[in-house]
Amino acid sequence: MNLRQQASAFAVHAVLLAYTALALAPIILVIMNSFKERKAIFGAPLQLPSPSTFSLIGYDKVFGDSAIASYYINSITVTGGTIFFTLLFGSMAAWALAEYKFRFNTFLAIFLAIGIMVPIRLGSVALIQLIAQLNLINTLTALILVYVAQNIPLAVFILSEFMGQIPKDLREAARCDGLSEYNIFFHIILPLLRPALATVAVFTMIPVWNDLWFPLLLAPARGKQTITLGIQQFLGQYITDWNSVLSALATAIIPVLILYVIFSRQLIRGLTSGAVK
Amino acid sequence: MSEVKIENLCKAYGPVEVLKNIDLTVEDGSFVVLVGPSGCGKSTLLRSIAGLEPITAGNISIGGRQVNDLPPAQRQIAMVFQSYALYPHKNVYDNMAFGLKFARTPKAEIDQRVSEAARILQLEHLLKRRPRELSGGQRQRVAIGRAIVRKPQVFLFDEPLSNLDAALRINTRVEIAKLHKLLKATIVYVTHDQVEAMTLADKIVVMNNGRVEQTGKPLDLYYNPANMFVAGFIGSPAMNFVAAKMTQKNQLDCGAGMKINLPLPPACKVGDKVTLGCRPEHIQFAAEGKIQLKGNVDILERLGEIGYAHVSLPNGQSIVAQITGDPKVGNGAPVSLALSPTHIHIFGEDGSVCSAAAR
Amino acid sequence: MATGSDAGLMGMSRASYLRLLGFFLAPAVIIYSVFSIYPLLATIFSSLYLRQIDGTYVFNGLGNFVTLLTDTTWSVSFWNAMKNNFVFFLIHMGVQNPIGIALAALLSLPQLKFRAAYRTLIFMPTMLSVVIIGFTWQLILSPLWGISKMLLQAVGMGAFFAPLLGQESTALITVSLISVWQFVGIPMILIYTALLAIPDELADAATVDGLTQFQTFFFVKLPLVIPAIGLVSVLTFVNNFNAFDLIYAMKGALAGPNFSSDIMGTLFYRTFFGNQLQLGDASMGSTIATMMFLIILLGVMVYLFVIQRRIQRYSF
Amino acid sequence: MLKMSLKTMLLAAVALTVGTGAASAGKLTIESWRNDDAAIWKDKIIPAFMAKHPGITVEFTPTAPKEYNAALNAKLAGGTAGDIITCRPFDASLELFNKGFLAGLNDLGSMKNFSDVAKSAWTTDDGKTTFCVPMGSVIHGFIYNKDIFAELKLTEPKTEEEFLATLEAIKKNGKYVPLVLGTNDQWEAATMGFQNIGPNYWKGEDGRKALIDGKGKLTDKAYVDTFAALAKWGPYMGDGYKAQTYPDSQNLFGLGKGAIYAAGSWDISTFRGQKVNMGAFKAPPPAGSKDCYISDHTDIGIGMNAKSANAADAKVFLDWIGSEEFAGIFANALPGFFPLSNSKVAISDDVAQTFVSWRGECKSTIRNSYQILSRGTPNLENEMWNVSAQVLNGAMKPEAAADQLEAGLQKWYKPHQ
Repeated sequence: MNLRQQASAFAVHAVLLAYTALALAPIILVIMNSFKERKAIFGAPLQLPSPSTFSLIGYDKVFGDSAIASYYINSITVTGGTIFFTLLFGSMAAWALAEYKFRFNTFLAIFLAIGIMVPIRLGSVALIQLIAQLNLINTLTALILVYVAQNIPLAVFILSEFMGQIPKDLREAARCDGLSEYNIFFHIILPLLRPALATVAVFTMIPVWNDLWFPLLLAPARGKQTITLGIQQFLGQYITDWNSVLSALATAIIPVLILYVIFSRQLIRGLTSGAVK
Repeated sequence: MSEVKIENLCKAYGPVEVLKNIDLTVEDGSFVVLVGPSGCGKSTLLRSIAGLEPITAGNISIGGRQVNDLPPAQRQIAMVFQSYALYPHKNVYDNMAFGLKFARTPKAEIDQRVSEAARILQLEHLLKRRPRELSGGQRQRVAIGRAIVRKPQVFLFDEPLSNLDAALRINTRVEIAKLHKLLKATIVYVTHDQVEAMTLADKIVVMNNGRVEQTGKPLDLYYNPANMFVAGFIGSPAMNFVAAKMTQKNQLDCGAGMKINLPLPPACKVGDKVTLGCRPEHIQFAAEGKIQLKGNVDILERLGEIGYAHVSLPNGQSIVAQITGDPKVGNGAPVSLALSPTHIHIFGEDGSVCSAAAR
Repeated sequence: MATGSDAGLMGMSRASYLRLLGFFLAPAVIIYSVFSIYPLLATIFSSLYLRQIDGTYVFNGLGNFVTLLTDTTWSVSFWNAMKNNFVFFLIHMGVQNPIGIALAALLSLPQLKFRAAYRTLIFMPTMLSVVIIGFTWQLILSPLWGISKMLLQAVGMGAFFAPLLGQESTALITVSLISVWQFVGIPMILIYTALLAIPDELADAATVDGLTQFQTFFFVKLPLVIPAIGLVSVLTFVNNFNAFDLIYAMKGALAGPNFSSDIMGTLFYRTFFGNQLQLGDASMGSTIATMMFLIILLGVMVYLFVIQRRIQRYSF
Repeated sequence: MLKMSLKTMLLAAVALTVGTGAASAGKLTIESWRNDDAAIWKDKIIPAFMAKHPGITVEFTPTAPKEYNAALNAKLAGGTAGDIITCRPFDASLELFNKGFLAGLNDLGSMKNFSDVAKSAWTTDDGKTTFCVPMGSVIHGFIYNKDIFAELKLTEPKTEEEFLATLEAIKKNGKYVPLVLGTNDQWEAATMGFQNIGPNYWKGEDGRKALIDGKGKLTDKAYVDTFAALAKWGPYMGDGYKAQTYPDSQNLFGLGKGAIYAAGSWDISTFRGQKVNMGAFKAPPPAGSKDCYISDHTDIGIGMNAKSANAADAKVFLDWIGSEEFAGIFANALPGFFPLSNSKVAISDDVAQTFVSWRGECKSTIRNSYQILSRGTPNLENEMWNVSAQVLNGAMKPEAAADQLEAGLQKWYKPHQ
């Protein structure tokens, strides 16, 4: 490597590092200060917690709110349920649209695509009435149903693209092998879709985990609140208590970041798999 | 009995006819190769036999049973795909056993059949590997193994060698030929490569534009092509064609003063426009001989013991002659060509053969 | 057997073919129709009704749309929100997407070390809830905590400190840039993917032709990822005209000061659900929601039928 | 294999449905925007009620103030709202009653404990039906940090002139923010600013009623003067006040960094929690005023969801809310919310005591935008938030602010057309 190349490599890293710092600084700032005592938060916000300024008082309050465990369980149930049914129903529909010829094929594909463009939030009031009629208010089922409906269009869209990449020969080999259409889907296609399913799972997970709106409207009861709603209400309650505010924010951020770091490889692979030659 | 009989088969996609009135019989235990340029309908025909494509009209029966409306699995066929179509998430053993499991074959029998196939194909040490850990040739053998374990009445091969490199292709070709002998299987094999067709087939079916152009034993097609298409398709390098006109009895005028005297079949009449065909291997550099053409060498391709000379004729056409050894002629040098009179084919204006000259 | 009809599969009766289609399609189509399409249609339907001052509703045809677009009581807010939304969109197009492209270009450089780490970390803010991001940035920009002031002072620009979120001239830009900060990962990843799909031989050929890395990117790679940039643009458009959470979290439903950060989403929310003493107006709210739907639809159509058709696509 | 995955799906669906929280008898849920007070409800008010009525369980489930109206309306429309609804004053709640979401409460025994004035915020226009039990009012004024005033040797200002002089003195000293008030969230500008000092200009109820019957206009001198007074505050409001949120303001004063806080009485409990040594003074009247006026606003009531599954229990609870016992607990647990019932309640908090003492010195009025005038579009209250914030920001002239308000009202309100 000659001097010029070294210099340009250095410049590239400098730019990327600077942007990475910009991306992370606010998050780090919140997490860092959540471990400090009140005076230090205001006095020296840019310093790391030191033994003299370290404090967990905010977390005491956050976790003293006994419901925090149930917030997490609810969020995990809702997100998990949504991902499961979105992937199952979405891939089934994508398979039918990609593989079978029938009269309304194109119509259905366009019909499903509308949902990618329009947020269900615009239909909130009708949705609440519907959920109430179904007697599903304050159930996690209601949230899962709405989220599945919200995520199916994108899931079908992405999965159809991937479905096209599975060689036709493979499905025909399976037909020659005597598999029923159902078994071809569940035993050949579904396992092969795994990277795409991972992508869809991440795309589904982020907005569902982070959503405030539908938990607020459809399942606001105590014991049914998700972590985002719980934290939001907690913030409202302790808004002037920055120890609690920062700890609550950190509590909401950290699990998402951990999950993200674990799954980022799969996510990026899923996102970029179109480019794998 | 595992004869495949196809009668009057037609297939159309909307107004586009891709198979037109196909009649074909694949005798029990025979190796039939469907050959033709891409888009000729050979793969569609194969897939129709497999049941992967619905047909528009006609009949397909396998082993005396009409299968027109049966799904692939019930036709007692096995197919080997060009891309091998191995299930990437299953190991070699499971790839071969997969169909049997769904047919609820007893475990012991699955084991027995798979190990038998693995033994024949020398795959025993690879059974636990995933397809992506195998070489192209090994994948090919697994795909064949998957077909064998099903004990089908008919094996269908869809261009199985086209994804292999040249050396491996020749090896595998020989393997398939041996396998055919060993299993005494009925095989329908699709390829666009006439060499594969010639070397493997008991019977070749040459297809073009959704029609069967000619059916016959390999050498029959080589020596007695029914039309210019078959004549040009079978044999490598391809047959030379020279446009000519019959000016008087037993004489052809190729233009630019080139006149050839030879006995012509009675079907040809004075004044007919015809095409004269002769394979490169039947043309030599020689000043004597009954049928002579003169021209200038454009280029010599030397392959070793033999080679090919591209020669332009005075009428502007170019023909290829096979040479042996090193004839020591430079580019542009004038040469005399001798055509073997027994290997000349005369085609009428519609492209069909007037008659092969008597051998 | 014409294509497009219920052709069926070899050896399968029509009934069992329909059962097969039903099995695969019904769950998705039913859940989607009931919980997504029906509520949206109900919204569009109620945009045809007018709320009376006594709280009842009467049928009004397209009258609500006329009111929204022409009556100054509504049209001033509507066009203001529309204008702001375009500014919001243009800032994303002008800042987010170029930064995304630049980052993608750097990340796709051959032999870059720590590629995965950069990619993962820069994408991170995209993962977090908008509510949490809004709150966090509000803390950072808060004059009380004074982080932004401290940082400016540290580089000797303390005098430039301004309440960015509180001034009419800067509020919208500030909120837009925070949104850019959060979502820059999306164009980055999409363009990065497209760049990876370009065969290395092409870059090698350009190098052989004597182009610098920079020139190679600009004159060889960039033209080839224009379809991806088109996709990113239409996604940005759809997301921007659906945006709501961030502005609501940082500036409230009135999107101040003086509605300078009001966009379609906040206008819809305020109208539909009301505010302090403002009562929710389902019909005008639905009218705005329907307009949002139409704008998004129009944008997508323009993309599909005008832009996408003109984009030259290359296959490798 | 396939059958198994179907079965698993069904099981999963059933398992999720089983978690349904069916309303059990004897359990009441309260909807409220007072999330600041959650702890007090849980620890003091509800236990006191349950001690009297052991068969009834009560749960307090607040929503953040800015989402409360939207979320409550949606929940009521969808039938998911709690049994007990905390009522905003005037039209917001009247609309809920008209739509049949709130039950009429005329037959409630404890309703007799309230004067008509107290009930006016939750009574139909014809005066026949009351649908919420009045719970508390809030009084505007200014809270100051006694320690800072002592340090800078300042005294409580009595007039507007003195008020500005005091601010100037604090500003000169430079250590503290003179006036703690932010305009980011806008509502404080209108509520803590305009409605706080305004009644002295427009003569309280006289001016408010004149606006309603059309005799007074918002372009009258009183309103322009109010805005003009607000416009003078800008230089004294901390660095970056334009981006200062309400919690920022609370923290600024709570941390002892600010000297004077434009207040609502409900802030007292927040600052008690932060241990501020504080006092209070009422809005200083402009030069030449004879009488003083305070904003004593009926702010919070409590009613019953008409579709409550536990109507009987809910009425028991509401009846208790109207009782003297509740008034006592409420007033002392939440200093700054002043009970509206006729019963005499001793208030122990000295700052709250100061606030309530103004009722004796000055004439009370409620916020002028709340009754009737915010029924149409554009919404007067929203407009007031907007223009007040702009006046404080220096982005709008007082006259222009008054013009915009009046123009908005003229668009839909007959008496002003």
